Amino acid sequence: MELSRRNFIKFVAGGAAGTALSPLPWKLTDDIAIWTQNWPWVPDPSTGEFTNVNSVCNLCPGGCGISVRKVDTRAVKIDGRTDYPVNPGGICPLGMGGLQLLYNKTIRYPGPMRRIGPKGKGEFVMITWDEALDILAKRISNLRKKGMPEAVAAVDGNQRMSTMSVMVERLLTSVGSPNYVTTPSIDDTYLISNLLLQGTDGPMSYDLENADYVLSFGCGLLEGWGAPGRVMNAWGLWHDSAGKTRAKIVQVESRASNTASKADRWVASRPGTDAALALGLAHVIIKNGLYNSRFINNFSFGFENWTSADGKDHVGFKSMVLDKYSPDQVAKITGLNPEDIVSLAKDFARAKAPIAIYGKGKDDLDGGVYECMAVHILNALVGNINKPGGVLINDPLPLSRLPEIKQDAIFKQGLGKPRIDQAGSLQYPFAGSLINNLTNKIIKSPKSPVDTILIFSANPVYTLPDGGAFKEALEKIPFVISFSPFRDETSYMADLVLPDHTYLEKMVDVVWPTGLQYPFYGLSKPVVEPLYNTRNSGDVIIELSKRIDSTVQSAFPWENFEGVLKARAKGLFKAGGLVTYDNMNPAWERKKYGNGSKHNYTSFEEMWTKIKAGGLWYQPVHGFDGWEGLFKTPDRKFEFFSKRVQLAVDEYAGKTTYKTALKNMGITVTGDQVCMPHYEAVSSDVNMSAYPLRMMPYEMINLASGWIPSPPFLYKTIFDNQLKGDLSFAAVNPKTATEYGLKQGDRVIIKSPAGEVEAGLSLSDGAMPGIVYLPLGFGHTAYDEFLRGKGVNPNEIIDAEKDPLSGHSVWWNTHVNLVRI
Amino acid sequence: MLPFCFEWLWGIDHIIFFGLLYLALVIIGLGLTFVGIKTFLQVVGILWEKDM
Amino acid sequence: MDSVLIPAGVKRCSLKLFLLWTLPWLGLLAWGALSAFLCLWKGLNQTNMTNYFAFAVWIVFDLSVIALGAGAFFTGFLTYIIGKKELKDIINIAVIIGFICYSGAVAMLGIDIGQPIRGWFIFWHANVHSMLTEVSFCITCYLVVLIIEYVPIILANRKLDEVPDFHLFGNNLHRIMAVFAATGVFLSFFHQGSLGGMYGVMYARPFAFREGFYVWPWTFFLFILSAIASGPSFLILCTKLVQGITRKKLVPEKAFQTLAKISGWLLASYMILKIADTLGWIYGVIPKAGMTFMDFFSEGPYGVWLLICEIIIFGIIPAVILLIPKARQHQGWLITGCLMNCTGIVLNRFVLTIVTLAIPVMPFDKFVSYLPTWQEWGISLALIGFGVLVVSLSYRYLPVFPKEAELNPVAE
Amino acid sequence: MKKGHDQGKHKYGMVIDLDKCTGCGTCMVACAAENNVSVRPDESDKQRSIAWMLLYKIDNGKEFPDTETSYFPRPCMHCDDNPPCVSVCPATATKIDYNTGIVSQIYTRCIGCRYCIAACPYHARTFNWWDGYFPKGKGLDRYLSPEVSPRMRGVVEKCSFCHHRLMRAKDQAYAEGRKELKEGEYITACAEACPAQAISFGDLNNPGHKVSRLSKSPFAFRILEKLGTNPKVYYLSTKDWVRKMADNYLPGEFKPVSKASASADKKTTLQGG
Repeated sequence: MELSRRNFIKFVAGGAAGTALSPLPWKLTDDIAIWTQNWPWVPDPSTGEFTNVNSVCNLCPGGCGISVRKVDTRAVKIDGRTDYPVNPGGICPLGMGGLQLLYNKTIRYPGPMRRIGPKGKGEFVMITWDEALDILAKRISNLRKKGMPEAVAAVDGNQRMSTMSVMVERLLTSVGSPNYVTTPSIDDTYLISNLLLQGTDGPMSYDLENADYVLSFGCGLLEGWGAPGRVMNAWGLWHDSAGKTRAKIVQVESRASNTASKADRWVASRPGTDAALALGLAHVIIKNGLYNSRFINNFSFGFENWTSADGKDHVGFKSMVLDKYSPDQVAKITGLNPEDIVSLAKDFARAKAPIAIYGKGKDDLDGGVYECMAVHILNALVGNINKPGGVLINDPLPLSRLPEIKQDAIFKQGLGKPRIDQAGSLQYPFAGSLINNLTNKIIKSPKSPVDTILIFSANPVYTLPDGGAFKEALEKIPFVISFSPFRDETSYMADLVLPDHTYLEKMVDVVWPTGLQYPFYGLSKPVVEPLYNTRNSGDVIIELSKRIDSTVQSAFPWENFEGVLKARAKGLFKAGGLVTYDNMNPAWERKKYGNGSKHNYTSFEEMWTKIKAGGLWYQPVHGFDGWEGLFKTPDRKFEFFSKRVQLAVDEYAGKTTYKTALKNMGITVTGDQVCMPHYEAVSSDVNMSAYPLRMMPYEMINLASGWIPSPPFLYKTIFDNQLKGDLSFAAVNPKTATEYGLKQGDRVIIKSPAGEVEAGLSLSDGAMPGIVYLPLGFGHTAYDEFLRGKGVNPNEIIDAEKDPLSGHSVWWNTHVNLVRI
Repeated sequence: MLPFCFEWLWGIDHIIFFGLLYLALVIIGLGLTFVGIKTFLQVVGILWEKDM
Repeated sequence: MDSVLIPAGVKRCSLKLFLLWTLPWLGLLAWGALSAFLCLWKGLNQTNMTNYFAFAVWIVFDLSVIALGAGAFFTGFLTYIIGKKELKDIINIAVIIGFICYSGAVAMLGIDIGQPIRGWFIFWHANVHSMLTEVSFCITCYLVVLIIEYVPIILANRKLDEVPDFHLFGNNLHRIMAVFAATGVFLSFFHQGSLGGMYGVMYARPFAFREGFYVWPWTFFLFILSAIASGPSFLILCTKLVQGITRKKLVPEKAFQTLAKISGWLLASYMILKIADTLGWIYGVIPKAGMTFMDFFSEGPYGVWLLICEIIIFGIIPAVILLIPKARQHQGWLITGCLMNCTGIVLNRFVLTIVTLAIPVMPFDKFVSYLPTWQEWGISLALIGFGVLVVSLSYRYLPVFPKEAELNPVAE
Repeated sequence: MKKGHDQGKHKYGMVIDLDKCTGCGTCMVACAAENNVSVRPDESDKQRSIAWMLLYKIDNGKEFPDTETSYFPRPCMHCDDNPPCVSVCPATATKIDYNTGIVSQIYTRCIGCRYCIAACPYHARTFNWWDGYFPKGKGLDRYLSPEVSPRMRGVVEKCSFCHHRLMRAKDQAYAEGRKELKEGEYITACAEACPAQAISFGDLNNPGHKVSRLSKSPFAFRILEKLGTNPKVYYLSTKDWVRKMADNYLPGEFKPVSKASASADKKTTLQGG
């Protein structure tokens, strides 16, 4: 007994000592420590050979050059290209996050899909491309057989003039439907005002880099306006203390956006009064004789009072402005001080290279035509058109036209029918397409006039500022086809999804980024092999045409999309341009043609290979400075008084009465003013006492609000007074908040005639009193856990008016009320 | 911690720090061993008369 | 039925009652165990700690219990090295409390770090310039010492004591206890100090930063002093508590008085230095950082009142109470004094951890607030449950209080 | 014990021109993409989300329409000589290399005690409260770069001045038989990505480099300079209110840089609303 216990104790003690001294415990401790350093659930990226593939980003029409770093077949990083004219080096946050769009499986369609669940639920089954194309082709050819090809419609989100958009329009035309509509873009506004003032059909070309005074009317220069890579680079140049004299930047905007805050001068005028302000500045400039008389006298029309052929006297722009837009009158409209308007006008007119630019935030949406014209007039007054740092006049990119389409009976009959959206009609003579009209027509009519709608590179259900009307329309349209590669809100409504490649998997062109001042053509190339069973929509259209019928097929004689790209690029070869870029030699530096425009190719094929390799074709900014034969208006002059408008109004008036014509066109003034840029107060029949405040959506460079979803990376850059958890915040001025007894962080319902959304309240002195600012880009109902249900989408409550003359939607002026929860 | 571990520096700070540390450990260790051995010897009855 | 284990000549409550008493504390332990499991399994996202509040309630608890646990080494020091006989009657409970505080603290630290399994890197890849390294080394070593000091007490259990080997071992251990005590004192001094140093060296955090002597900022010495000032008070409180619960006199009053007196003197001297340090900080460190004293309290719930509480209400007042013999002989005042003393020290540790981290340094940075999750509370409170259980068990089965039998003769 | 840096060969640093900075956040995204920083479904909890490069938005506190905002892009300051975080790390998991000035963080060594986070006044260090978010089958792990090891839960991470890019550049130079790097061969991802060229990166010890010129500009300053952390990240701004934001000043202590700056600083806003 004694012994055994003692032995037992000895044994225990010895055992303990033994293990402690043995390496075992130490080895184990070490091993599990090593295990924590290689946890199986911590990803371990495979390595391999590193390569860089040059391409072009086309997440927006900006067309920045990108260089994608690859490890074997994986793309691991996107960087900006320094050997690219648009964006020397940098890119925007969206482009930087692109790989998350490519590789996030849960937001992409792995192949063609047929809907099985109810519309909007996003329940699909995968089918083969054969089935998918057959279903669609049958549907279209049946409509053609039935003699109602116009029941086919398409919504196209591709950039204007890009080969994809040409293909889509061509498909519709060849099928015989006039109902090709595009998603809104400022480019429409630019095109119209250029046409009316200058008679030119080229893109708006702002020579920003060479300007020394930039007067921006609402352009979100730092919010993603134009080509972000290019504009932000310009911003760097303007503020480079080492470089040339710093340019002065003036921002006209109601909210302290990044642009307004970072500008040298922030002009906080009431939203929608840009035209008044511009004309007020014109008033001062004219009154003080600060305008360029050489330009005015020799190259403009309608400045002074004039008498028309029929002997009628007409008021000139000068007398209109002097009479109606004195600083005091304008001050009343804009809420600014008269003195400030005067000083602003003088600063502008006295600058060496001043430029007045017009926009609305990112320019993903329309602007006002009269506003745009009024702003552009300022450039005319100081004669800064086709001059360094001014507005340049360019022809459209010299791309070859595609061969004429063979016309058959169905074709003629279909195209004979009026567009459902009335674009180009007497009422909307200048509009190219009016998607809101289409929507309303479909909603209003008992049976949808559209039977089959094809949606390309667009997510209108989410992006259209129409209070959710487009979604309602889709509910009514019998057959909806989406070509989106992403599981977005619109494709959730689709009966058939024919997923496109993402931008890193396909070859597609970028045609003249918005606002760029020199001819530019970018060509992206596949950076990685397509990850899933998707197809380039261009190829799909060609394949589809084959299956519809021979007439339609005859419109697409190419075997693939690249064939079409090449066919159009022929024109570039004729025009001759550079296909390589040396960043010592910026494309915007004018060198009297000296800019090495001697190109380094001899045959088209050679040029094409080089374009494919470098992803770019451009002509350096043209150096000539002269106004001879620039303008293509009826009388070859810059028209302060637009004869085109006059004709249009008269024609329409001929059909009805002058009054109703103006009324339907949304014009409140009469007489000669109608044909001149003037200020139109936003009309609205909303009961102001019920909706005393106004809601303006605002855009951010670091949040995608277009059809491309935000890469999750971007949410790291969003501040927690913009999004917290699932609550997005409306920015409101503290004064306004106290008026309504609201305080920082309150949850509120924002009510408009079109609906209501819930948001948090974030007090900000950067917000104009009386206005509620809601961020665009939140409130997705599709995609995955990163985006779904985060915040609200202001578009849902936007109740848009119509812009005079163009009929575009006025999306930035919704009357709302705040209710605390 | 030990001279053959790569953080080890023959710097004054290391020597002081670890010097004191090891000193403490040694004292504790020796103390325990002493008590252990003493007890053992007492138990088996050699040396030390059991004082209890 | 467990009577065989109960020390001879003393009375204990029935086993049933005892088990009943342990229930709530076991409950706390269970809560703590669950929390610990979650934190280890899912990670520290189970807490409300953030990149602003990198240290939180756990560290406050750690610092506090370690300060209060200082009673152990200091009483040991007084008993074995200075040779204050009367403290022999209280040294056991002192050791036990020390053991509880330190083992608890070490356990909490184990959960507090993001990679517990790599905890030993502190030793293996030690960075000798880090106060935290010093802390870890000393605490671990001192915990060993405490165990060594605790062992004889356990071996003195009636049943174990029957085993001659144990008996001998315990005795022998007890004989050279002075050696261990001395080592313990050395170790404790250093880790108490380096705990304070941890904050004093953060020179980019003006709220915590202090000038100092050689590598040691003043907080190093202040922490030692405040620990040994509050330790004895805590010891008094705990013992009084045990006496209250057991409704017995377990320790002669003399022991309490000695401790109280010492505690008082130390607290007084600590206060003088603390005030000097605070002034030096206000007129030295803060202006150098471009701030004024009041800047720290411009936002958030923490205000000057914290300092006033810490220094005047829970510093000077208890010092005075404990220094006046008449006052400390009065039970009520004695308890109050000790209580306030301990509160003051806990407050000090709280301010140095939480407030330091809560106050933004960059002018454009913002004040963020923090509230612990139930997991954090669980682990913190488990420490208390653990403590009560250990004391209860020790009291029931071990001759913790040598004088108990004599003070409470069991009526036959 | 306290080693100075001056004997160091290179001293890589950054200069950020706040007049050029547009607050677009590309630097943050570029950084996260370059360094395999995990993105969680909810990134709105800013106290817990991980960002090596972080944008701070500041404003001049004036009322509409005189209010003005600006941004502070904040990478790790890579404090020189004796960084507050390095000396406190118990496990030597973070070090400063005196030949480059780069303050490194060894994730596999870090035990997650977060002492360094407490010691850093810039909040440049963030803790991995969760495991990285790369759900199986989602495919997001496909863009991870093998040059930067993804972090595990429970460790601290921070900006490394894209140390792997230095390695890359060195290899390149070595392959071309060069010992020294040319200016611009090694720059951080944020500097490369900035669309406004607001961020310059280079060797502060090399007078030829842009950064060492800019860092001596009268408009140059650093955040919390007074604390003696000696950051290697400089900022430029002609606006006094912005410069004043960068450090704590006793009343009357702040000195506007110069008349020139004062005029450049004057921003006029026209009354509206």
